[in-house]
Amino acid sequence: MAHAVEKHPVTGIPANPEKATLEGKNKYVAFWFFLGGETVLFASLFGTYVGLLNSGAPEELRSYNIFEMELVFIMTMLLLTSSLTSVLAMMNMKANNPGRMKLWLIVTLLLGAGFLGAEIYEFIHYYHIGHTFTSSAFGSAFYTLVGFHGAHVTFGLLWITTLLIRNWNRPIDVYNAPKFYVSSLYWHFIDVVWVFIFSIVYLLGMVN
Amino acid sequence: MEKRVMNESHKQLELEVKAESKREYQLQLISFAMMILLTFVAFGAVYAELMPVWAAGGFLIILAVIQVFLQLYIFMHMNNRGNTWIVVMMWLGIFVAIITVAALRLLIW
Amino acid sequence: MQQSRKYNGIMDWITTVDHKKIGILYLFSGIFFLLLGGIEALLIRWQLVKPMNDFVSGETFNQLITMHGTTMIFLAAMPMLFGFMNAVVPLQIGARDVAFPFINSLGFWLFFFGGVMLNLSWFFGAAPNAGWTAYAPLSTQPEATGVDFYTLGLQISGFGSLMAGINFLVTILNMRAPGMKLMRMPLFTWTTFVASALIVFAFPPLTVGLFMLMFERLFGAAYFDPALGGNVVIWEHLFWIFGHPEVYILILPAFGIFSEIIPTFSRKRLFGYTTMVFATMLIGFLGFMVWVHHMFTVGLGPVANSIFAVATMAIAVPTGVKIFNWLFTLWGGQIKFNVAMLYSVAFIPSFLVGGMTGVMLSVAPADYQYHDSYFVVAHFHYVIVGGVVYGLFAGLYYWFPLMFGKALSEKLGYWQFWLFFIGFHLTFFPQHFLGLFGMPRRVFTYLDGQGWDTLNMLSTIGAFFMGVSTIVLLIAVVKAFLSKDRVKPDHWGDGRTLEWTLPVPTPEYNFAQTPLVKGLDTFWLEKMAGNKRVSVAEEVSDIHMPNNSLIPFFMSLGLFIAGLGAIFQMDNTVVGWSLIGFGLAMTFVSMFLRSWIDDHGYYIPKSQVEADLKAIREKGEQ
Amino acid sequence: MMMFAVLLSGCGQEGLSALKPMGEGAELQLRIILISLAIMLFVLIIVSVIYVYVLMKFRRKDESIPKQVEGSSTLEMIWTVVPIILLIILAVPTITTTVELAKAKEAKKEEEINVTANLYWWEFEYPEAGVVTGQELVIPVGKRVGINLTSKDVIHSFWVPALSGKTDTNPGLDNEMWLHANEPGTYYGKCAELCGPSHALMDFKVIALEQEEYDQWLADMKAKQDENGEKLVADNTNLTTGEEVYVQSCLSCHGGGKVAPSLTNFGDREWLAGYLENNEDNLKEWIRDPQEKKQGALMPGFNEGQISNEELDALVDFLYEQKID
Ligand code: HEA
Ligand code: HEA
Ligand SMILES: [Cu+2]
Repeated sequence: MAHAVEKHPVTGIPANPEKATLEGKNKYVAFWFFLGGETVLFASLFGTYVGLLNSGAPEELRSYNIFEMELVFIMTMLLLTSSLTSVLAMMNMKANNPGRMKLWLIVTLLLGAGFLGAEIYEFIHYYHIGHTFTSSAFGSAFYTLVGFHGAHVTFGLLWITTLLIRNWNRPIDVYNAPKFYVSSLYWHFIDVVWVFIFSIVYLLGMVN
Repeated sequence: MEKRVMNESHKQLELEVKAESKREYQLQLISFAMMILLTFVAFGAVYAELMPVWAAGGFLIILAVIQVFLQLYIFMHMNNRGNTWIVVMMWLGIFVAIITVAALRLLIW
Repeated sequence: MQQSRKYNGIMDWITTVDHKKIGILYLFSGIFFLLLGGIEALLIRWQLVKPMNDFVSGETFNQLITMHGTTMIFLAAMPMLFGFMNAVVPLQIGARDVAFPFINSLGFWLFFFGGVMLNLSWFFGAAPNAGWTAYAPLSTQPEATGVDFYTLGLQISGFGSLMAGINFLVTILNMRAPGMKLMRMPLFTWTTFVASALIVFAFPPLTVGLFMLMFERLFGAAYFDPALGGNVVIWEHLFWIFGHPEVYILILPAFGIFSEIIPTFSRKRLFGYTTMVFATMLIGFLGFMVWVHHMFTVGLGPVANSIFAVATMAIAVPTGVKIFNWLFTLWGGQIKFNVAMLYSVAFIPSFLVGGMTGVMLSVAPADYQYHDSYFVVAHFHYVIVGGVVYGLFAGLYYWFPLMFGKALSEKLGYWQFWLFFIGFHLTFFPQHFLGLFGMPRRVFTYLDGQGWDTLNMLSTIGAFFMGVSTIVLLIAVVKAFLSKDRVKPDHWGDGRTLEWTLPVPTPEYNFAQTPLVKGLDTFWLEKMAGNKRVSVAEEVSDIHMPNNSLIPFFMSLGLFIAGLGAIFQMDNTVVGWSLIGFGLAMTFVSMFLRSWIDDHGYYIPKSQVEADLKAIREKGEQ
Repeated sequence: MMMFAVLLSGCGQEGLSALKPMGEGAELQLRIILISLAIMLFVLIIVSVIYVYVLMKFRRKDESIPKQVEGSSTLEMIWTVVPIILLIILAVPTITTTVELAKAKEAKKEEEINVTANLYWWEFEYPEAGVVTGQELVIPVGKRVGINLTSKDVIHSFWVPALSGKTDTNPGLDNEMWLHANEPGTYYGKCAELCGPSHALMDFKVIALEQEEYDQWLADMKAKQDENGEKLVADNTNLTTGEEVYVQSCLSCHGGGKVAPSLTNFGDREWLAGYLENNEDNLKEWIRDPQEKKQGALMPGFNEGQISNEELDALVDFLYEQKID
């Protein structure tokens, strides 16, 4: 497989190492299709959420009384920036700069971990004021949607960490580039979902 | 002599690669700046209570949609050459997603 | 270069990543579940043979129908179709394997353990009893513990289906032999492609719905609990947004099978190939816009009902195009009636009746009468049995020689066909009238004197005809395995597509040399041009192969154990949560190992391939 | 089409079959069933003719290779356009009928009844008159009666095939429909959504009365329920044995808006528990062990320790006295 691939004279690896081999291309396409499915998955969660918005919750536990803008804004910035750093990592991967790729990936991980920490803090806060998974249909729908997203973030962190450790001492090649690349697609998708979460769940929820 | 030509053309290539990657870099940065901007507008509008309630939904969703397309098309390069089927499948996914949300919003009383 | 990792015997089957073997695994697991679901059907029919029968209780009856429907759809029909897709599609497109052999194996084991999980419920006190549709809040009643097995079993096997779907999509897009343009692909490959796309979009709503049902049952969430602001219609939407495309996931590959068999035994190319392809896509697309026709009586209002009624009717158009194209493929052909062809020909009128009752159901105001009555039961068995099951049987007779190197007895096959054909119509035709005479479905019994007795009796007799027919089929399969007659390549002599160019048994790398495809039905074209062999696109060379792996088995087993744990934590928290922890750990460690250990596969050396080729040619087989 | 109408309506049980409509709703529905059936038969005949011809004519006779036909755009055009036309013909009455059947609001102005489904029994409330009854829905003939539907527990579905198609009763949500009967009579009703082990036994009856009789019935019911509330017993002093048992054992559950059906007119009812003949033996067996007759029923059984045989006799007598005429 690898022998058929033409290397770029400057970078020393193929121009698009993530899809230079058939295996890589398969992975790339398959992962996009998977994201197509994930789109519908999150749509189902969003649909349920908007269907049950504030349903069954007492006035003081309704969206416009519990959501706080500051925290959501910080979380949004963290995740949005991590999407950019993930792009930078991939650009460095294509340019065959393993060092800088790793650096940007670590930054991505840190930002993601910060996001996750903030989310956990947020959930604990809600728990204390009585907005829980079982307190109302609204609570169930909220935690399911946002929690599914949080679970995706967690999985993404674990995945990228594993990739980093495994390939720490290896050069970038057509075998590991697709792995890095699809994990970064995954990470962007997490951000895509978050954009809708902050717009529809939080901001719209605050508008009353 | 030959070697020098080789070197020359290699340098040329290197320059091209650099320029290309710079263009790419700028594109990504610009789109990031736009995302940040859109986010600020969304948060700001809600914070300052600039919109009437009925218009908020549409407005926020439009901003979100623009931002998401920046992600998909620029950060994720969905539109790359050879990605026809990827684009088709993503759009079908978006289509199913829209009718799903619409149904769960409109058809449950 | 790495060495190949090989196992023998049962370990070979557990670790295999060869699509041909995985196809066989799917096929036989599917047949096994078909028998289970069939036995459940016979018990259902036996209970209904006469009014006020007390063969089983209402509770047991509800478990029987739920398990019958769920088993048949998820564990029999879909897996058997996956079996044929695996066995045939890579061969039809001239590929050496699917795009993701490892994922392929994982998909199978997830399905398998999901199926086992679902059926374990019989041994743990109670099977799910809320219908295959599991409407909340019936399904969220605390005492309906069987539903836990439903949510987790379907969840696990659903992941398997999603993986299989993505795998086929990528295989078909990326793995085609040179010259195999999209519009030269055999129809079975096309329908597999579209059905796979439907899987990718239809299963996520089910996944979400099942998660919600599970969270509500096990962890006290309240999506469907009106007391806490929940809404019971949400589950119905999620289920049917999945459920309607699901029926096309079943029927489209069956259409594909008929589109292979009918041209083959008419010796004519498929009439209107291009429209057939577009009709398939259109059916798939429209399939996402009609789910509310299962919910006409829910009370969504006249506007929603009218829109979805008309959208539903629209599907009749592309389906009709297909029916007529098949008829005109037969027109002017040289029709040979073997068993595979008999099933294909019998399919047309049977499915037509089912499709027509489908359009009648789509008339919303009329559906207020039909809904949840035996008329619906009649409709969907006409399309599912008369369409999907006929397709599976046809495919079985048609591809059995390819998959196993032996042929099923045609003589037994005729018996099997006629018994099934008669039994099928006898069972389900009277049910149309039962529905119109006011008999609701899912009733465990009925009072005397409502005018339903004779028709129910006929229906039960018919079911037993099908039972006998199934036994004949089993005999035919066993007989074929015991027989010593091996078949030659192109067993039917009329083969048109690439799978028939291969030697039997097919070597693990399928094609010694990747074929060069020259048009639609390339094998037929070559035959007509007087060539014995299809052209090839490459020299003989080393062939790269994936390694067998135990990881998929353990990944699935882990989820299975965690699922059981989730169910048990209701009764015994400690045992339950330790099982959850242990199972998830097994899955995650397996996933971790998969990404940690590099697996580059191995190469079959050129010399080996050449030797195989020589041996085959000496036998004069190719 | 006429022939088929005759053929079909020849079958099925009077008062139950959707093919023998006894009210406007079912008539509208049968009409559109027949329209769609006619279109389907037209298609069936065309396909059958081609099918039979092809199978007779083109059996394999020799080993020759037939002409490989690619397709025909004319033909394919025909079998795309003709079905579209047929479906448009079908879609128009579909929409108009859907709209007609949805006119519950107007009907409600005339007459309004609330239907509440419960695990295996039905409650019918006449909000105007303030009357509650169970298992047997009494309606006036000759006009559309507006019906509100909901459920107390799981989803059920309200179906009276001879009068009209079904509408689901969803817990936590309200639905509406209208019901119309041409003539006085008894019509069979079914629960049409799986609701548990005794789903099959959740039958009810619709009794259509002439307007005057209906008014009379309603007035009598009202009188009785007004006078005694839902208690059936005047006061707590001087109770007969039957009354006493009733007050002790039954009252906490039975009655309008409670968890079990009102018994105000129990003695008039032809059926017990919706599907059994309403006689003493059945009633006694029912009180002793309801689950035996309806698996999953919520009513507890009363053994001899709780209600002795004599008390049971008295209770049964008392219950059969509960009549309104
Ligand atoms: C393989 C499975 C399969 C297939 C292919 C279909 C095909 C169709 N189905 Fe069916 N359906 C089911 C499986 C299937 N269905 C199941 C399992 C249920 C019940 C689930 C449950 O509740 O448990 C169900 C229920 C169901 C309902 C809900 C009934 C109810 O519960 O009240 C409806 C309503 O519209 C419906 C409609 C249709 C239609 C219009 C088609 C169409 O696709 C049919 C199209 C085909 C034709 C029409 C024939 C050929 C066409 C021509 C020759 C052209 C000319 C024709 C005309 C102009 C009419 N189906
Ligand atoms: C792929 C789908 C599929 C298939 C193939 C079938 C096949 C059959 N179905 Fe099923 N059916 C459904 C899907 C399917 N069904 C669904 C989804 C429901 C709805 C469930 C619900 O309401 O939730 C349903 C409901 C359903 C009902 C209605 C129950 C009710 O509402 O109360 C009935 C009743 O007659 C029925 C009958 C049959 C019969 C007689 C067959 C026959 O065709 C079966 C023929 C097969 C056999 C008879 C096998 C015999 C096996 C042997 C003889 C074993 C030999 C033994 C060994 C050697 C081990 N089915
Ligand atoms: Cu459907």
